[in-house]
Amino acid sequence: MTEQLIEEIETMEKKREKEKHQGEKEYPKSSVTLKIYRANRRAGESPHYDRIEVPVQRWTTVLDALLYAKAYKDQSIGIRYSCRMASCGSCGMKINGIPRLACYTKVSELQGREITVEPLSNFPHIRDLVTDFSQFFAHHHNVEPYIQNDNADMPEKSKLTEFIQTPEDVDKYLQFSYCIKCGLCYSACPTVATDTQFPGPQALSQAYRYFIDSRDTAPKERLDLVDNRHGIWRCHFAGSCSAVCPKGVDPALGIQLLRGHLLGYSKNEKKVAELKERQKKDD
Amino acid sequence: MLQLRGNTSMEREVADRNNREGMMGWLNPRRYGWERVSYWLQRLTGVGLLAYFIAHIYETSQIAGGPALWEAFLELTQTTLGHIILIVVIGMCVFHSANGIRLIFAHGGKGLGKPGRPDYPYDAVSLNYRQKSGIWIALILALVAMLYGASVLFGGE
Amino acid sequence: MHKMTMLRESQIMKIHYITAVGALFVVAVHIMMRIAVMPYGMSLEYENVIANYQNIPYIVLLESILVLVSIHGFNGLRVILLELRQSKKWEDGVTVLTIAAMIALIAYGTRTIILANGLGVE
Amino acid sequence: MADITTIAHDVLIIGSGLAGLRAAISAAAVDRKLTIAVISKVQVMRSHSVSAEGGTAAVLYEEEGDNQEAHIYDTIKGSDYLADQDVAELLVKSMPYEIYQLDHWGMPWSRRKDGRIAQRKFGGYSFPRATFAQDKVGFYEMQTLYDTCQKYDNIHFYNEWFCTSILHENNTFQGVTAIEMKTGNFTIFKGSAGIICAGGAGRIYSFSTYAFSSTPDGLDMAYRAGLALKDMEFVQFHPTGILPSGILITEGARGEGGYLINNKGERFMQKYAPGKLELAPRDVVSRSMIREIQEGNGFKHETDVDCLKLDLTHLRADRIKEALAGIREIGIKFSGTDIIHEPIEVRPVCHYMMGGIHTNIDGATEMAGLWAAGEAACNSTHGANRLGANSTSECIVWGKITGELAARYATRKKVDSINRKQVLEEEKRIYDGLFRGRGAVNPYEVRKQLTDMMDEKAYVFRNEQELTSALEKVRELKGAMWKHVEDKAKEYNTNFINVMETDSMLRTAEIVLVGALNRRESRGAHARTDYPYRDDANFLKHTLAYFTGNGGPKMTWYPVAFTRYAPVERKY
Ligand SMILES: Cc1cc2nc3c(=O)[nH]c(=O)nc-3n(C[C@H](O)[C@H](O)[C@H](O)COP(=O)(O)OP(=O)(O)OC[C@H]3O[C@@H](n4cnc5c(N)ncnc54)[C@H](O)[C@@H]3O)c2cc1C
Ligand code: HEM
Ligand code: SF4
Ligand code: F3S
Ligand code: FES
Repeated sequence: MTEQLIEEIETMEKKREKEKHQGEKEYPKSSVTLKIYRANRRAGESPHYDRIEVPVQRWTTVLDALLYAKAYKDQSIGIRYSCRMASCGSCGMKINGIPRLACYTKVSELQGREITVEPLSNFPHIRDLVTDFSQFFAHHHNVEPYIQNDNADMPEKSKLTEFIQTPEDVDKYLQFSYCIKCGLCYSACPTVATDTQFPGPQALSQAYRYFIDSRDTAPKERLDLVDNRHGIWRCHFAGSCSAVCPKGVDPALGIQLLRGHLLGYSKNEKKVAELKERQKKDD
Repeated sequence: MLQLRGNTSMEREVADRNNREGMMGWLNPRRYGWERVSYWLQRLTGVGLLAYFIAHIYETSQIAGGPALWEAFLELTQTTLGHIILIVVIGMCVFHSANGIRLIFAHGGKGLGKPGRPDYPYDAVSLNYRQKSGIWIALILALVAMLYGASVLFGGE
Repeated sequence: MHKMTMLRESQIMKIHYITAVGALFVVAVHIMMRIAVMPYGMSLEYENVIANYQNIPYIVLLESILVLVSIHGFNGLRVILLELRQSKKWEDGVTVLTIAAMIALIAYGTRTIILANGLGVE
Repeated sequence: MADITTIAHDVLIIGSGLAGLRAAISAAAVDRKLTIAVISKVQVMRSHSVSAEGGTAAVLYEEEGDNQEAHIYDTIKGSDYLADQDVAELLVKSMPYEIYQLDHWGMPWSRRKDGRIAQRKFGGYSFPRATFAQDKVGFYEMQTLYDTCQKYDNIHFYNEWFCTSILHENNTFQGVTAIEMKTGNFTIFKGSAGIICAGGAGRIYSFSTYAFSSTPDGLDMAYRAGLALKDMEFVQFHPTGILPSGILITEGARGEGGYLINNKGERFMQKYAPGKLELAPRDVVSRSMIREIQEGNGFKHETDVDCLKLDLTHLRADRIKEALAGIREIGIKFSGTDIIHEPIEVRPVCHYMMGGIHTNIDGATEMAGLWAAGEAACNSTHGANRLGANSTSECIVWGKITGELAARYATRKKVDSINRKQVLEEEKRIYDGLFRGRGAVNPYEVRKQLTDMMDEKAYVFRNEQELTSALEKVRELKGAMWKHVEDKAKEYNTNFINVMETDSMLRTAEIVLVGALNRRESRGAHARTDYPYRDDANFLKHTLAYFTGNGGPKMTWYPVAFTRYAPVERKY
C-alpha cells in the first residue's frame, strides 16, 4: 500500500518536472535584469549589488547573460568560467540563492525578471562572483584520492594487461567519479557552513569512490582516514549536497555507504578476498 | 586530524571563516528539500530534549525535599504553560525518536538505494521517497502524539 | 574521563546510536508506566511517586534512562559545539565540559533516586 | 625589478590539461627530489581536456584481429600523408601501455561483459579502436591523472596563474613570467626545463567546440619567443556541433551507429563515402555536409543557420543511456532535443588545431630546455587531418615522453640566471601596452568581429578571395585603437586577461590565414575551392611561421618524414 502511494507521488513529481521543461519552448522573455553581487574587499570595495539588464533568448544561460554583461555593459565583472558545457566545474555560483552552475542554468528555467547572482558561500571570497577553492582542493587531496595498490605503477616492460572489472564492478563507483569539483555541494552543506575542518561532501564521496573500487587495496586505511573528530561523522545526512549536485554524483549516498562500513552494516571482505585471489593468479 | 598541505598562506585561509554561511545557514531550512528540514528539526529537537531532560531531573529532585516542596513545585509546573511545554516536548520526543531510527539506518546507507549509472535528469537516489516519507511519518506521529498528550493533560482535568 | 577522549570517533558515535535505541526503549517503558498504571494527574501525587522509588526494577529503569539519555544527549551537544568552532582550546573545552556536565547530571539524578528511596524506608 | 617575486622549480609545466598532467606525473616519477610546477590559467580539472568525449585510440586486441600497423596506416592515411610517419609509429606503439597504465591508476574505462576494457568504432579507423569511458573520456582521464598527481608531493599546482612570456637567453630556456590572477602580482618563474602544454586555440572561431579558455596565448608566447608555429592552416571542423552553442556531439554517436540525414530524410553520406559512410574521417564528412547544405538539402535552425540532422532514434534507449548519456544530457539541456526521440540539429564546427609549436619526434622545440606536448605542440602526428580519438592519445604519449626528458634534463643542467632585460620588456608590453593603454574600441567587440569573420571566411571551404579579405580585416583589427583595460583593479582582473587573450588571437588568426593562403592545394582539413586537388609535387611539406615583430609572420617550409607509406589518393 505505502509502496504504491510512494510510487504515485513519485510519478506525479516527475510529471510536474517534465511540464516545467515544456514551458521553455514558448519562451516569452526578451530581457532580464541581473542583480550581481560585487565586492573586492582587498581593494577596499565593499559589497553591493549592481543591476544590469541584458537581452536573452530561449537558449541563453545565466553564464551567457553574465558574459554579455561583461563584454558590453561592465567589463570589470569578476567571473570564472571555462567549458560552458557543465563539464569543468568553474562557474558555480548562487543563482537566486541556490548554488548552481551558471552555464547549466537557463534563464528560461528561472522565475521572474530579475536574477540574483552571488558567489558561492562557504568558500573564501576573492572578488565579485569568484571564490577561493584552495581549501576545497586540499580536502580532496587529504582523502588520498588515488588507487593504492602495489601494482598501480606499471613497469615499462611489464606484461600489458588490465585489472579485470566487470561492468557491475564499474557501476559501484562510476557515479561518484562523475564529480566535476564544482563545489556546489560544499557550498550547500550545513556542516561545512560552520566546520572549517570537515572535508565536505565532495572529498568524502571521493573517499568512497576509491574505497569501493575493486582495484584499490587499502580499504582499512581509507576508513581510518575519515574516522576522526571532523571526519565523516560530521555529516548528518542533510542531503543538501545531493540536492544541488549538477552531475548526479549523489555525495550523500557515497558518504552514508562509506559510513555503513565503519558502522559494520556492510562488509568489504569479499573485495579483499577477491583481490588476494587475483594477485595469486597473476603471480 | 586532517592536515592541510601547502604554503602558509593556505593554512592561514583554513582558519579564515571568510564567507562561511555559519549558523545563518541553518535558517531557511526549506531551501534544499525535506532532508534539510529533517536535519534542522533533529538538531532543534535534540537540543530541546536535552534542555527538558536537565530541567526534568531538577524537577524530580524536588521529591527529596519532602511533600511540601514537591507540592509547591507541582503547582509551578502543572499550569497551562507547563502543559503546553510538555506537549511540545512530547512532539519533539516522538519526532526525534522516529526520525532518529530512520537516521540510524540511513547513516549506514540502509534504505538509500544503490549507486548506478548516472542518467539525466540526475535524480539523487539517496533523496528517494522512502526517505522523504520517513520524515513525513515522523512528523505525523509527532502530531498525533501531541494531540493525544493534549487530550490527557487538558482533558483529564 | 581520559578514556573518553581516547575513543575513536566511530566508537563514540556507535555509543551515540546504541544509547539512542536504548533510551527509546526505556523512555517508552517509563512513559507507558506513567500513563498505563493510573491517570496522569494521580501519578504525580507525592505518595505515588515515592512508592515508585521503592520498586527496585523501577529504580533500575530510572537509572538507565538517566545514564543512557545523558550520554546520548551530551554527546549530541558535543557534536553540535564541535562543529561551531575549530581550535584546540575550544575542542578540548567542549569535550571536558560535556563529559563533566554529563557526569554531574548523572550524579545529581542518582542522588535523587537514593534520597527518594531512603524517604520511603523511614 | 627588485620587487618582482621569483619562484623557482626544476621543471615548469605550462598548462594542466591532459598533456600537462601526464607530463607532471612522469617528471615527478623520475626523481622525487625534483620539484615540478604545473602552472595554469585555469584551476586544475577546468582545462578544456575535460570536455573530450568520444575515445582514446589504441590497439588492444591483436588476438581479435587488430594490429598496430593498421593503426599507423589509418593515422597516416587520415592525415592525408602529411603526418611524419615515424611519429605516428611512436604514437601507436606507445598507446597500449598508456591505456593499461590509466586503468591501473583508476580510470573507469567502460568494460565488456568479461571484465576487459571495451572499445568502439570511430571515424577513419579500420577496427573498433576507440577506448572509452562512457562519453566522458577526457573528463575521466583528467580526473585519473589529477588524482594520481596527488601521490606526489613534488608536484606543485599553481592554479590561475596566467603565463605571459618565455624567458630565454642564448636560445636556452630560463623560465616564464606570469600573473597570479587572485592577487594580480606579476611574477617570475625560474626553471631549468619547461614544457608547454597550453592546448589548442580554437576560440579564434565563434562557432567552436572549445572551452572559452582555449585561446592561443600559450602558442603566442612561444611564437614571440622565436619558436616556429607549424601547420597552423589545418583547422579541423568536426561534423557534429549543436546549435546555437557549438557544443560537441561526439563522433562516438556515429560510432554507435548514428546516421546523418538531410531534409529529404536521406543518409547522404552514401553519396560521398560509400565505404565508410558517417565513419569517414572528419574532414570528409564535414565537406560532404557543407556540399549537401549548398545543394539546398539542409535544414534551417530557428536561429536561421543552415544545418543537417544526426539521427540516433533507431538505437535502443538503454544503449544510449549506457554509452551516450552525456550527449543525451547535452542535447536536452542545450538544444532542447532528446536524442532518444528526435534527430538533433548539427553543423560542422571548429574542433581541433592540427598545428602548433614545431617540435621533433621527442617533443623538443627549437629552444634548449623547452618541450611542447599536447594540442599546443605540432610533432606532426596528425598531419593535415587528425583522426578522432588520436588527440587524447597524443597528449598522453607526449606528456609522458616530454615529462621524462625534461626531468632528466633538469637533473643535469641547472639554470642560474634570468634574462632581466626580457622581464622588463615583458612588464612594459603588458602593463604599458595593454593594461594602461588607451582606446575607444571595445576589445570584446574586436574579439567578436575576429571570430565571426573566421567562422565565415576560413571555414570548411576556403578560397583566395575570402582569405585575402579576411587577412585585411585582421590587420585592420590589429591596428584599431582597442588595446586598453577598463577594469583597473589588480585582483582577479579577467578583463585584463581577456585583452591579453585577444591580442594573441589576432596574431594567431593571422598565421592561420597566411598559411592557408600560401597552401594552394586541398589537403586534409584544408580545402580550397580554387585549388580542389592535392598537390604533392609542391606542397607535400609542413608550413612554419616565425615571428617578425609587428609585421606578419615569416613563412618557410619543412620536410615531411616518410618511413613506410608513399602518398596515394585518399578514398573512403
Ligand atoms: C568537445 C571536444 C571533444 C573532444 N573529444 C576528443 C576525443 O573524443 N578524443 C580525442 O582524442 N580528442 C578529443 N578532443 C581533443 C582533445 O580533447 C584535445 O586536443 C586535448 O584535450 C588537448 O589537451 P591539452 O592538454 O593539450 O590542452 P588543454 O586541455 O586545452 O589544456 C590547456 C592548458 O593550458 C593552460 N594554458 C593555456 N594558456 C595558458 C597561459 N597563457 N598560461 C597558463 N596556462 C595556460 C590552460 O589553462 C589549460 O590548463 C576533443 C576536443 C573537444 C573540444
Ligand atoms: C530522549 C532523550 C534524547 C535526547 C535528550 C537526545 C538528544 C540528542 C541531541 C542533543 C542530539 C544532537 C543533534 C545533532 O547532532 O544534530 C541527538 C542526536 C541524535 N539522536 Fe537523540 N536524543 C534523545 C533521544 C533519542 C532517541 C530516542 C533516538 C532514537 C532512537 C535518538 C536518535 C538520535 C540520532 C540518530 C541522532 C544523531 C543525529 C545526527 O547525528 O545527525 N535520540 N540527540
Ligand atoms: S559532488 Fe557534485 S556538487 Fe559536489 S563538487 Fe562534485 S559535482 Fe560538484
Ligand atoms: S549536505 Fe552535508 S551533512 Fe552530509 S548529506 Fe551532504 S554532507
Ligand atoms: S563553465 Fe564549465 S561548468 Fe560551467
